[in-house]
Amino acid sequence: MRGLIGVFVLFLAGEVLGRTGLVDRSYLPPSSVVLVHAGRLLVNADFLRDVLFTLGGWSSGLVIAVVIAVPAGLVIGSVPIVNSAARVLVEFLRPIPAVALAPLVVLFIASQSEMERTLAAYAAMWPILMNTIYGVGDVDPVARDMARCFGLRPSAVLLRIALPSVAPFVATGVRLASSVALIVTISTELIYGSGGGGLGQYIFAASGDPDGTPDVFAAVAITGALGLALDLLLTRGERRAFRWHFDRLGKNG
Amino acid sequence: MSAAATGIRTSLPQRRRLRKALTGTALRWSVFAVAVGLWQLATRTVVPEDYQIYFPPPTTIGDQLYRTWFSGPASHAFLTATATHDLLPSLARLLGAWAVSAVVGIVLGVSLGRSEHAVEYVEPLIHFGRSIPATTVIPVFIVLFKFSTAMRVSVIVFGVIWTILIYALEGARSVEPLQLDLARVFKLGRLRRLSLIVVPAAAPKIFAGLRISLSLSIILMTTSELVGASNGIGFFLANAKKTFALPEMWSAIVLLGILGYVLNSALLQVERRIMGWHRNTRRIED
Amino acid sequence: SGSNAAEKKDSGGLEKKNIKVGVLPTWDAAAVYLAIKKGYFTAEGLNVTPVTMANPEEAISKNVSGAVDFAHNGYVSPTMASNRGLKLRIIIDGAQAKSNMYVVVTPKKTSIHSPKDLAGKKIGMTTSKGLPALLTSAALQLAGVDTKSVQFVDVPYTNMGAALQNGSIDAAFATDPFLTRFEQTLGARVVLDTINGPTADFPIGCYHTSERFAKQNPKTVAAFQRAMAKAQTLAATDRNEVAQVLPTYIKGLTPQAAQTITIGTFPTSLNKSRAQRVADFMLQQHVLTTHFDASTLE
Amino acid sequence: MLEVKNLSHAYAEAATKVLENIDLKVDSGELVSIVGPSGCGKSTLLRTIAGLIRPTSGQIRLGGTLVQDVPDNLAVVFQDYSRSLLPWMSVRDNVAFPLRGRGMDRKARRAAAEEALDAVGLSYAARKYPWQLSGGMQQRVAIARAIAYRPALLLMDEPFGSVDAQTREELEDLVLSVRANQEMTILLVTHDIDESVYVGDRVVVLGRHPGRVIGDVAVALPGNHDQITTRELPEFVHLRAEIGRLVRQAAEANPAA
Amino acid sequence: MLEVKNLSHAYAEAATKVLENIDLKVDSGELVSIVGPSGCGKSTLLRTIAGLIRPTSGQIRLGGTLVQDVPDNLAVVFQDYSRSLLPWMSVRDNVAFPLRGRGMDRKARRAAAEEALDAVGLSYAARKYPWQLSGGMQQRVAIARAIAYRPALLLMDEPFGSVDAQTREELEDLVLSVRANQEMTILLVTHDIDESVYVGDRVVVLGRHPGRVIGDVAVALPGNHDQITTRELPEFVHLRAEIGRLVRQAAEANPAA
Ligand SMILES: Nc1ncnc2c1ncn2[C@@H]1O[C@H](COP(=O)(O)OP(=O)(O)OP(=O)(O)O)[C@@H](O)[C@H]1O
Ligand SMILES: Nc1ncnc2c1ncn2[C@@H]1O[C@H](COP(=O)(O)OP(=O)(O)OP(=O)(O)O)[C@@H](O)[C@H]1O
Ligand SMILES: [Mg+2]
Ligand SMILES: [Mg+2]
Repeated sequence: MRGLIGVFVLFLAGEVLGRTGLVDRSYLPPSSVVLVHAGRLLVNADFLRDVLFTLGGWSSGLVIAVVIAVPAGLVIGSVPIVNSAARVLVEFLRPIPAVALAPLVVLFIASQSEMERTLAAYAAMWPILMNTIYGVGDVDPVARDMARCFGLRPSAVLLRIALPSVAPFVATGVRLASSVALIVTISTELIYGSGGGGLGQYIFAASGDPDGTPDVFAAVAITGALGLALDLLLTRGERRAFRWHFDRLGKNG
Repeated sequence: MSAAATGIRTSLPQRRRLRKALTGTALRWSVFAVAVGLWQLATRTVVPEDYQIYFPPPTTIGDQLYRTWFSGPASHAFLTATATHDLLPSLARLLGAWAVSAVVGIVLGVSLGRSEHAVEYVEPLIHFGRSIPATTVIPVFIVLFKFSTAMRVSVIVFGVIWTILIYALEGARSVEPLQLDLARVFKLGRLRRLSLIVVPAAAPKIFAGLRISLSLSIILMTTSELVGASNGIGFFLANAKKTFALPEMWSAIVLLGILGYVLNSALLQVERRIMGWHRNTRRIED
Repeated sequence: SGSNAAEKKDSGGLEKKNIKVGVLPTWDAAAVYLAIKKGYFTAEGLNVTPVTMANPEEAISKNVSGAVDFAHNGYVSPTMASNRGLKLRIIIDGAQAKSNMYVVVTPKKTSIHSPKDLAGKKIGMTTSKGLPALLTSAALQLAGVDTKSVQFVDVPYTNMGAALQNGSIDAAFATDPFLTRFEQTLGARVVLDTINGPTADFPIGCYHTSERFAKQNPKTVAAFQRAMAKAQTLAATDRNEVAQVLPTYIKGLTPQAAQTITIGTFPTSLNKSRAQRVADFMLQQHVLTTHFDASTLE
Repeated sequence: MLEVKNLSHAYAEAATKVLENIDLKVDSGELVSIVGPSGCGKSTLLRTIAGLIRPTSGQIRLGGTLVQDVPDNLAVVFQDYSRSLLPWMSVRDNVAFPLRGRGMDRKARRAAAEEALDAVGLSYAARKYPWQLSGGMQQRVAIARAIAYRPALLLMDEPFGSVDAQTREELEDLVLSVRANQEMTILLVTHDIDESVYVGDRVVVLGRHPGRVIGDVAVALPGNHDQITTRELPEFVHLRAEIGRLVRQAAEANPAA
Repeated sequence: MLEVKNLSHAYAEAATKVLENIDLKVDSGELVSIVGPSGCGKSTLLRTIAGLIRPTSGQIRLGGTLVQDVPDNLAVVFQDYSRSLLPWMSVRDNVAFPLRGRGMDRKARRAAAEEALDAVGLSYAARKYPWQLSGGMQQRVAIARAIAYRPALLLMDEPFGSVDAQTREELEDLVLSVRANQEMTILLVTHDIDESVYVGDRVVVLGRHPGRVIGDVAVALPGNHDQITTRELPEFVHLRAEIGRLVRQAAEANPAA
């Protein structure tokens, strides 16, 4: 409920900005116009197909990122040698924009959806990896010592002690990575789409259309809403999976 | 050896620790060297001949990196004209924007994190905002700030502030309940509770957010320079790409990597200094 | 291999029958769509699928990697790419410019009334390293303006209108359909026609393939050329046919607008000197630093 | 001073009650020991009195006013002392930081912290961090923090559980002297029945399943408290036997599932 | 079984030594109590024996082989028991999970966990989570976990500090019976001198600044152990007085800064 009030305030701000006449309305449409266009888009089958396409790139990219980054983060975070070895590479690669690599990746990957998946996974990997590494550092040493005393192998310590206690931390990483993946998927479609479809392609096409500005804003707003919806979904999953965490912090009523 | 494998170490004497640090550094860079070596090999074997022009060997890139950016006179700290023209303005915008995001993000995140009501108003906005590609809001910033530094800075801020905000928020939310009870019992005022308990307790997550956002700001700095720019690494990168100046393009990519590494190491030093207690309570070693 | 041989047999000697063509969504790609529509490709035994490319670099990369077999492109990017050592072959001359097609416009409220007033100003264009910059500087030189004083900034069309209106840029390089749009919404006025004198009939569109593909598939290339030649001729002579296909691949272009937008000329033969003209022009405008022998592109 | 009326508490809607109909009156300056079997609700009771959890029903009044939130002028030594120390502060700062609210300047805070640390025998560890201390030392830091704060009401949850017998006796005497000098009201939860009799003016015994007051024994020992002579008094021996019996009974009550 | 030779430990290069020249021999099946003033290094000693920290100098041998890493077949009840319980597991799972390494199937693990929980009087809380338990209950979970594991060597660091007197006695007897039935070797750190004598075959007294063995007293009490009669034996009374004196001496040693 309160969230709606927040959204409403943003809406008003957009409306005011759009109506001040600072710039022609066709270049910065007020919120109400955007809303109307968004409404129209949401019943447009072609547009919905684009949304689904983007969601495909997003989800597969995110899944790949999780599958790679969580185990890698656990190992890097807990094995000092690997940590030393990986650090330079990780820190070196992290700031390189996925989109800067696109012209090179495009040589190897022809299919647009595969390209999206690859770049989204690349970009989404880092927040998850970093969070996992940080999370491993945050494991209570008493719990770790306990596990070692009970003869758990290092791998079991990772799996049974480190993983569950980093899980809430990782979940934060996944939620962040989720929006990163969405952004990169759309940006890839925007910059390197090859007619495959997707929200980014829609925005690209609409921005090529002289009358398309409100549609661009509408699509952007829908992107944001999509991100919000995905986050709600992930949060719900997180609360369910890590009940103990939230109960302990007194956050579940 | 399994002590090493689980990362649990306790109190090694100083000398052993120094030796370890040295071997750590040696290891780190030798892995890096091996990686570069493999890359050099790959550019001539794995990469098909037709594309080799797209993948110049690291030696060529290194040479280009030196010539384009770092072969200047000693009086200019060896920076070339290109570097002063493109690297320095980028760096200034990047650091400025990151600092703004950090201050605003942390203040907002921590205060929201400890106030269940306020957060309910804003949380949807945060998740809405952070899902929007910064590139798509560039027109709004152009309208507001023209092609000024402010416009570029706001693109970076828009792109990274969410990350910092969310980490600060999560950090503030997951403070040990007993420590909050402590603050209540001793009647700490809002400000003291934040500064003495919530911020330090959230600090590990805040730093995680800062580190992630730092490299993200480099990415957004690059992005912000694609529109209406007359200088910057992103501008240089885009031009190199358009003119098929591939070694130059690679030199800019590598430069971004170096920038990220250097800034991250600096931040890590700060973190280590401030968060000594955390490393010790968690027995983290390098 | 066996399957290749099988394919050759039932496709009348063509090395490759299923062809992907990368196209930039500009008016001159109409020829590809006409050729499909009129069955010119099918008549040659080719099955052609157009694939939209986002920019000239992508078209070249994807052509080199084989993701597309042929690519529609401008002349500037392939020339620069070849100059850097990429092995491309221009196989069809696609389009040339016409006057009043590429212009520089100013917003309604402006102090710029003649080309000379552009001195010391900021001009927005989609790429400051490509054709717009080349044409603009040539036109400015012709008008006696010191091009060093003029700043070209990269602004995608998405942001151009807003940038022009709030004064982020003083003028903008524009072509249709944006030109019409700027005139209508901003009251934009043309201050400089860049197709003039040395740039008259300037070559602006071609089709290329990779050297490897050209060597391995000479018959396919020839078949493609034949079909496209027919399409170019049709496009050059029948504006109405062109107008009909434009809205099918340029998003947001209405059929009415398609009838009225300014488009250039479709040349009907591959004139080998045209690539060299572009290369020489680029050298003259200092986009290339050394002489480039465009015959390597043939 | 403190009046608990008909207090009941259950941790969650459906759960069985942890505390049921607790009535308790504590006078100003009194030191009341609370004993009872493990899990009977002693900590829960202290937490409701501290205003940290709101009881399901019943009232708590402090100096006549209803406790709705954490009252002023209160200090708590938590049972989980190690978590209640802030790892980012030195031992001294851990003791000194609550004094900020007391309007004391830096120097005064430090002096007070050092005095309190000295009282618990830890002045030598003032500059260390909590994780560099043994369990018993950490517990004493928590005690020092509470004492330095000079609260009107002090709640202590098994404050001496991790220290050796000798130190424990010293700390018991410390609490008695602090109480005498500063007009403090103290509630002290303990498992040591001797201790409850030695330090308490009264011993309240809680039963289990649910937690109820099953005994409230006034302690009236003649003479000054002294670790050796007091414990040898026949009154002392009698009282500890009586209370021991009560706790024993309570502990044998069958736990509800 | 266990042999500690000339062991010294300092937590950091420059710091004063916490343990100095500790020599200790424990036979198989023996139960050795360790007492000493707060902060003298008892926990540190247990942690070195458990292989969790590497001593600065000296050797530890277990069954003849040098302890370099955490030895097999070991269980520890940590002093900071609340942090050693995993908050994401129910009480039962907390007890059962170390048994995975024992090659027991799910059912057998559960049964063993429930049996151990029953032994510490917590079977009714098996489905709760650690943070839903009182301090004393958490401590008993940690004990149940160690017992269910049936280690060859059991290290307990003040394992009964947070439970009431009655429960404490029951747990002491539980440890004694477990030791008797399972041929376990046990080291038990305690602050309760009576307890050290009651459960120990020997009581080792550590001094402070630095931690050194200042007494090693064999306990030979006639007859079966019984909470009431044993504690009344004159040998018992004599021993506790002797050990009490040693600890008192040690506690009064001046702490180095
Ligand atoms: N956060 C909680 N959620 C649910 N139940 C709880 C919670 N805290 C305590 N309990 C339950 O309340 C009961 C009383 O707990 P409490 O901590 O008050 O006992 P206690 O008397 O302090 O015991 P101890 O002497 O062992 O510390 C126990 O049965 C415990 O399981
Ligand atoms: N991680 C650490 N870093 C530095 N010093 C430490 C650390 N842990 C313990 N010490 C110091 O070592 C000494 C012994 O600590 P230890 O925990 O072994 O004492 P203990 O005998 O178990 O005391 P207690 O009975 O209070 O638990 C103490 O002076 C303590 O300050
Ligand atoms: Mg309790
Ligand atoms: Mg200890």
